[in-house]
Amino acid sequence: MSQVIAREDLSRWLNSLMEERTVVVPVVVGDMVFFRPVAKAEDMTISRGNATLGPKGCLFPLSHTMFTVEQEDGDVRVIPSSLEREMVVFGLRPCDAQGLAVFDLPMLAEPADQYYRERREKTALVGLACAEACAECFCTSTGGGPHDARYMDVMLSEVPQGYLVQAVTEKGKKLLAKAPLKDMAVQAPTPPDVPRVPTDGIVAAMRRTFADKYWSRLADRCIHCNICSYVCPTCYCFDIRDYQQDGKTHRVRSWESCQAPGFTKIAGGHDPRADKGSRMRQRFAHKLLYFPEEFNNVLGCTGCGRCVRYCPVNIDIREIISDVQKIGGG
Amino acid sequence: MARIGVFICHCGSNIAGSVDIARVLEAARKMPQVVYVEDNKYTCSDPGQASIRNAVKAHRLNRVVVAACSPRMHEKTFRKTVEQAGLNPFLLEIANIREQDSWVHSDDKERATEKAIEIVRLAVAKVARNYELYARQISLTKRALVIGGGISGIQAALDIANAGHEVVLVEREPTIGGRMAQLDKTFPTLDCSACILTPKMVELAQHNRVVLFTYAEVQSIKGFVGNFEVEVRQKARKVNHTTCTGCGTCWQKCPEKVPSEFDLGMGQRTAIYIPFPQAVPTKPVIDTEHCRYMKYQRFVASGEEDKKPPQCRVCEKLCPTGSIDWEEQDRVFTEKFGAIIVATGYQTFDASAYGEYGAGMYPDVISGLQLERLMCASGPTGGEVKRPSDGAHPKTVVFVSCVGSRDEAKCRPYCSKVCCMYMAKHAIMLREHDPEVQCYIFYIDIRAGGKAYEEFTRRAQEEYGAIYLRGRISKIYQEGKKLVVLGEDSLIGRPVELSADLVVLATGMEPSSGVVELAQKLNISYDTNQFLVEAHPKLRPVETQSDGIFLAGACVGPRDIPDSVAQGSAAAVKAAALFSQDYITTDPMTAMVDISRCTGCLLCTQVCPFKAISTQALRDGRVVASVNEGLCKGCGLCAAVCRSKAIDLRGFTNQQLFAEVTSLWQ
Amino acid sequence: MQDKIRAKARELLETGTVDCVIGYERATDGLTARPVFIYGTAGVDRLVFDQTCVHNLSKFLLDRRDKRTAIVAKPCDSRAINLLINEGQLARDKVYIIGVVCQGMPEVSWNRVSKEPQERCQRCPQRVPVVYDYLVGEPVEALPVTFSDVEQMENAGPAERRGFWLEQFGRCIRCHACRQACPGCYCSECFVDQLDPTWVGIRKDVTDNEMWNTIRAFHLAGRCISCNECERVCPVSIPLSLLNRKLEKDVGEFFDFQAGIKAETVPPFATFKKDEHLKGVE
Amino acid sequence: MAVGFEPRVVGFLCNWCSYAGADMAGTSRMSYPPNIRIIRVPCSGRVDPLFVVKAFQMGADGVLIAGCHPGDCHYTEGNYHMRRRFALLQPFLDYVGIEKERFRLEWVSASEGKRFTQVVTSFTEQLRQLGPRKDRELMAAKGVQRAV
Amino acid sequence: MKQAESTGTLAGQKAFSYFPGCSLHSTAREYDVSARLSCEALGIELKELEGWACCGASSAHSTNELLAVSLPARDLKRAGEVGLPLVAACAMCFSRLKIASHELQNNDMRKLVQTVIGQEIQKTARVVHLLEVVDSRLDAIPVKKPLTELKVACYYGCLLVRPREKVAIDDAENPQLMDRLVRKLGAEPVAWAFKTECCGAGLPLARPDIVLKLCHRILAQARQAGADCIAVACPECHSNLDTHQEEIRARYGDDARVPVVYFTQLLGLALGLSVQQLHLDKHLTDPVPVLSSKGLA
Repeated sequence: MSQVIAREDLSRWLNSLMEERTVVVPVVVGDMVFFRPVAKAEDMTISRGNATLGPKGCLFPLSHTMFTVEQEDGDVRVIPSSLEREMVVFGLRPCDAQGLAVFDLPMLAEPADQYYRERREKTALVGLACAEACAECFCTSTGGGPHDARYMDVMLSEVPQGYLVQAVTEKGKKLLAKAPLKDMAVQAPTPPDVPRVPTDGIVAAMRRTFADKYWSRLADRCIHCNICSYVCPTCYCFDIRDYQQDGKTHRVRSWESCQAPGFTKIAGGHDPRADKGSRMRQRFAHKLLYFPEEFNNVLGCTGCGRCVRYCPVNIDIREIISDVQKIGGG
Repeated sequence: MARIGVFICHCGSNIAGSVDIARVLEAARKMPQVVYVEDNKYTCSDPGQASIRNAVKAHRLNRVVVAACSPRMHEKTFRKTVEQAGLNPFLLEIANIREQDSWVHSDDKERATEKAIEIVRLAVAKVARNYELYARQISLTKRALVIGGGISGIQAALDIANAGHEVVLVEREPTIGGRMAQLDKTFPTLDCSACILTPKMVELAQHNRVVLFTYAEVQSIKGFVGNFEVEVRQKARKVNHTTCTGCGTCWQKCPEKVPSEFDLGMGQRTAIYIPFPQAVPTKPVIDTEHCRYMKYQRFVASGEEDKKPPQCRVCEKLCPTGSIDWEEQDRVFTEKFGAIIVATGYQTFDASAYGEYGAGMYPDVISGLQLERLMCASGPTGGEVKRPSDGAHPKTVVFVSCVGSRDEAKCRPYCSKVCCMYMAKHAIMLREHDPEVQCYIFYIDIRAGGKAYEEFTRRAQEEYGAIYLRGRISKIYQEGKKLVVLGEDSLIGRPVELSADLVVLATGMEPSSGVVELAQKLNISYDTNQFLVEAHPKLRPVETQSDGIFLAGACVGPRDIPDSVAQGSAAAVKAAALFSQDYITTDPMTAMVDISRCTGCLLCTQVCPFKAISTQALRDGRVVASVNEGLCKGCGLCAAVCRSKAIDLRGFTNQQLFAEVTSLWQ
Repeated sequence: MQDKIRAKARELLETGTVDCVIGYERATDGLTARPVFIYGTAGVDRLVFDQTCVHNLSKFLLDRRDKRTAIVAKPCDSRAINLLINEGQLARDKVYIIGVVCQGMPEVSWNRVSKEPQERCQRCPQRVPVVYDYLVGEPVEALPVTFSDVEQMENAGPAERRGFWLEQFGRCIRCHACRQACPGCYCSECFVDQLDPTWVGIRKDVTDNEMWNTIRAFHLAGRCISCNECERVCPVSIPLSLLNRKLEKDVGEFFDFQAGIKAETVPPFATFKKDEHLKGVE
Repeated sequence: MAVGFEPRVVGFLCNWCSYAGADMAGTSRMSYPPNIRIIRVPCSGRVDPLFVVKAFQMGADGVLIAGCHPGDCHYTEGNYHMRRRFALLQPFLDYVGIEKERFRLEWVSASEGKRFTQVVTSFTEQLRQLGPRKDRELMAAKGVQRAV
Repeated sequence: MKQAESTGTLAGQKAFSYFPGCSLHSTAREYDVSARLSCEALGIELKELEGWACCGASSAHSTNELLAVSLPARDLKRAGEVGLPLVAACAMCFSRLKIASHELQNNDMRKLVQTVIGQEIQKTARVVHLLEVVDSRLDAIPVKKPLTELKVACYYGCLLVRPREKVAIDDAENPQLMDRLVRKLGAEPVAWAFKTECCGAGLPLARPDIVLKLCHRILAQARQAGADCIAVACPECHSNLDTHQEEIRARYGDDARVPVVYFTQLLGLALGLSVQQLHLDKHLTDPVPVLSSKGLA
């Protein structure tokens, strides 16, 4: 016996969650899919494949005010921003959930990033298992899988009768408390085949190719447009700046990209990664070398394939992985 | 960190009357980086200024905002004040809360006060981003170039020289003297033109501070006020003027005769010639186009041996000092100047544009200037007025006014100013030459504004019997020996028909040929009639938009002799005043380039009205913009069009203006 | 076409006319194309050319200003080259242009190629490169330029327009990919990256995004050569061509000017006419 | 028209003509609505579209640029360049929904105090009629999320 | 409002709409005939404008401005629809049409006219005079019989050159179009001052004295300049100059006789057409003797 929620009941459940929580769901805009808070579950769309931008923005916003400083004759008050309502992110895919797990490693390691921690704690993840794999997916090669429920609070997988419901965490159980679930015997769907990329020994291979001119040749066609970092579920580079308006000062944090020229520019104008090649290598080394070395062999990539899909000049991480294996293979 | 002091002026009740000063003070105190505020009854008064100076010292202020009247009123005053307080004068901003607030919103104290606060806010935001500016001092060459050797050029040159400065005068003709030298007598006094002009010409030629380049032209001009570099082309005279004594043998003996430009075709000159007897220098040039030996050599060069004329070389044989130099070529040399005076004068309108008058078709239809030559004692006819066709003495002479003046159709909408006067002069002179002459003058209006001018034209009518007919001429045609003149007397509204022996067209003035090219070399502007444009038609009549370049005489517009002379002197004074300083102080509010940002698209060089931006090549090979602060006038066009914000304007920087805009919402 | 390009590329590299040929090769989806730099004859056979070669390669020339480079250029790309020469960014004699005649390209994204040609191609007047050293393909009939899309937007009500654009700008994630792809955006430090003054800054509020998108479009007024790379690369599909084409339209109407058609030309903002009568200015 | 709505106007005035014209209005004690905040620039040609767009971003209801009449520019050409810039910028901003009525270019000479008051009065009135900018409402309607 | 082919070279233009006007269908047949024949010989196709009507010459514009524009406006509209440039030989028609098309550029005037003729005018034809057309292909004229030794006084009259800003096909005081043509045909254009003097226009009935005076002066000047004949481009000029020569002799004594022909007739002659074809034998002051004396007839 396993628990199932019927299609028509799904929105009822989500709507009930909205009473005390913000519910974020996939919403279709033109030919794109974004995770956005909605007023009623009917506004959501469960589409095949991955959203244009993952839910990372819900926990690590594109741009948000960390705190506000007010000056009232002489004395200064600092008002930190905070998330009033709890949040439910619905319909995210395993690779994106894994991305958040990757986020957690640096962000929650002490000293933790308080803004991220607050949002992470107040957010529950209700995932959707992938019924099919896109051409650019390769999650199974990066330690995940289309039905990988490990990083969810609740996992749904599509079955003829509706959705097979699996409460993964305590948080998940709480969410499901009021959910209209039916008990029935259903066969758990089999995960789709996902194209594989040979990632074994990639860390060592990356080390060995570090000095190879491969990177600068590869960078020839890169226009350092930053898209890869912005769509990536595991990229967490940011920049901070103060803004004055209406007599207050707002300290704002926004996404940044290591591919942007001048990202590493330091006082005096020196830029240790001034050329495209070293920036490009930095990006892939971060995912496939530094991160695993730092956090016991966890790859900094979850195989969601977005960078492959959106790169205007087809710089394809899968190709790079196999090239690196060739060049730096033991 | 800026420490800003704000000083708010009551201006008696002018401001305090409609602005709540106390509230403005309160608000100003809260503004970012403001560390001191105070108000005064009259900030511009001595005690007011004193208290600024004291406050600067007492509170270690490094920026000052004065909220008072318009900066156009007292900016200079307060710049001095802060300078006396030991600050750079440019660390000051004025908040205009009088002209642009209290005086215009006296009916609404509440909102006038709000506005005053924000005006102060703007000034505070801006001044926080002011930084020290220093006027640059540029050395200058105390040497003037005068272009054009007419009467106003001569006058200008003499005055500058007598003021103690070196002058170089460049004249493209073989002699100085210009149009005035071609005149017989001058109105309204009727004194002989040569008698009053030639002494000046000689004085100039002999002046120890004047260098004269005749038969020479300005080829190119670089640089800016105080530091012009000018290339002058000395055309080949084929005569060595250092050895030539001007004895005159050559031009008396030269066999080749051609129509004389100076006499406007009324007479002839030789191929080696001086334009007129009193020419300065009184040394000849060879007209290489007509000189027989030159022709001969051209034939040899072209290989048409058979057609070749005799070799001639008479001048060479007869010259006692052997000064003929067939090999001489054009020479180009560069001179440095601190100021340039343009006095290129005018030429007369070519009347053949009026088909109906038959100028150029009928020999006895001549221009006013041609008549001058016919009347001139040293002219081709020795002052005897003979008409060109048959040398007969004309008895009936018809004058047509406004030929090439006041005529839209001929693109000459302006009045040439002198024609009415010289027609009257001619009428008088002709009668004096021959009492039987009857002059008819067709006029549109009689323009005789000027000292003793109106009286003069009256004399022409009353004492010398000139008959003035108001109306235009429609047609002139030859009938036998006579010229039939068809016109209209618009006062009686009847067509009139006259049969004349001689018709004189009062041709108007137009700028000398080549003035546009010169203006472009100088980067000064000219109007639709190609007259040069003064910096301000009333208040800066002899200056141009380019510092150090001045205008004199008829190149600016129709002028008569007294005006041209006056302007020559005026321009001279401007130059002399410039030379009275030891260096030129430039306004520090000029553009500056951040070469690390400049992409070298050079849009700025294209928009700069003063050609003040040139390029420089950097060591890494990049070519970037570079500002010549001597030329920059601080308009900021470059800063506005620069996409990468690499070029900016001191005093109105992007930081300052941006801060002002955003401050309104902070 | 492809063979001709390969042959020419081989010749240029063999004779040492250039050290590098910038062209297209097959992408990893096995369907579309991607830019490629060929440094030796060995690589020449990687070169391909077909309906999926949408990228404007001319911007890559700025990475090789002082090196002799051959480049495959479609009509719009060739206009970009003229623009860069006109603005002193490129020396004509350093570039060998292999011009390709263009029938209009389809919408191309990874693993996807549309049947219909792109909208902008349907309106494109250039079918043959405006400048080239060697031309591949048979010239085809040019189409009349139309601005129906822009006019449609112009005719919408102000509130409708405002709503539309706020929504678009609200979606912008300010990755600045539009700038990176644009051949006209070559500033060493873009105004958006500047700190003092912080014209826009890193904040990605809709108002900041509007400032960014409008000013960038305006910086391209009279310069945009409508290759549409900005719109192609935009990961959140903001219709940037609607902005650029509005300005292209007005620049054409007011100043009778089209960017990149000639290398020697005076751009509209570099000059003026004293007596010109311009809409909205009395 | 919003009741009691007072538009905020930013005015860029060229130092030689229009700023002096504004002073002239003062010296001759004319009166106009106090809604305008004047920023002095050397020449209308100095005004970079960045400042205009920034003003609108900050929340200005209207922007005025005033310079010398064509032909009178102290720097001979500045206003001609501004004229071209404006001719493109105004319809462009209108295109993105900042109504063209909110952005004006006017020629005001140093002697035209009267004209300056007329310009400011009519502009302010026009903006009152137009009412406040609707951006906030429209964003809400379109579900646009703000970073602040 | 658009003006069809308002630019573009005449030289390249093969076909034209042709506006003969009333005179060329009556008193000035010889002008019409010689124009058509010469154009044919030059490979210029003249298509007479379908349903052309009065150009409004002489009476209309002196009485009612609106009428003076409305009449030709109708013709201009028709021609505009045909799409070819509209060529007139008669100077009066040319002047009216040209001025009208000029006036119609003014929107208010156009609206007004549209209400009068009750039709909307999208575009009008470009108006040209036959002289311009011929001049545009001057070098291509295949001269068969050069008019050697023939001295011609080219007389343009006023309508081709005034008012300058609206019609002027050439300089108002000393035009050269016809002189160029005559020179090309092998004849010698004499230099004289009366090319555009008034011939008296429509006054022969009202004020014959004026017409006689003016014509006398023109003829006398032409003769003094040594002209064998006067070439004209206007039916009115022609009739004034040609038909009054007897009276002039009676009044002024001197023998004022100078043949007056249309430039198209000289053109035709040089193109090898016969005196009879060109109606050169139909003038009151017979040009044939002069022509035969030069071996041209």
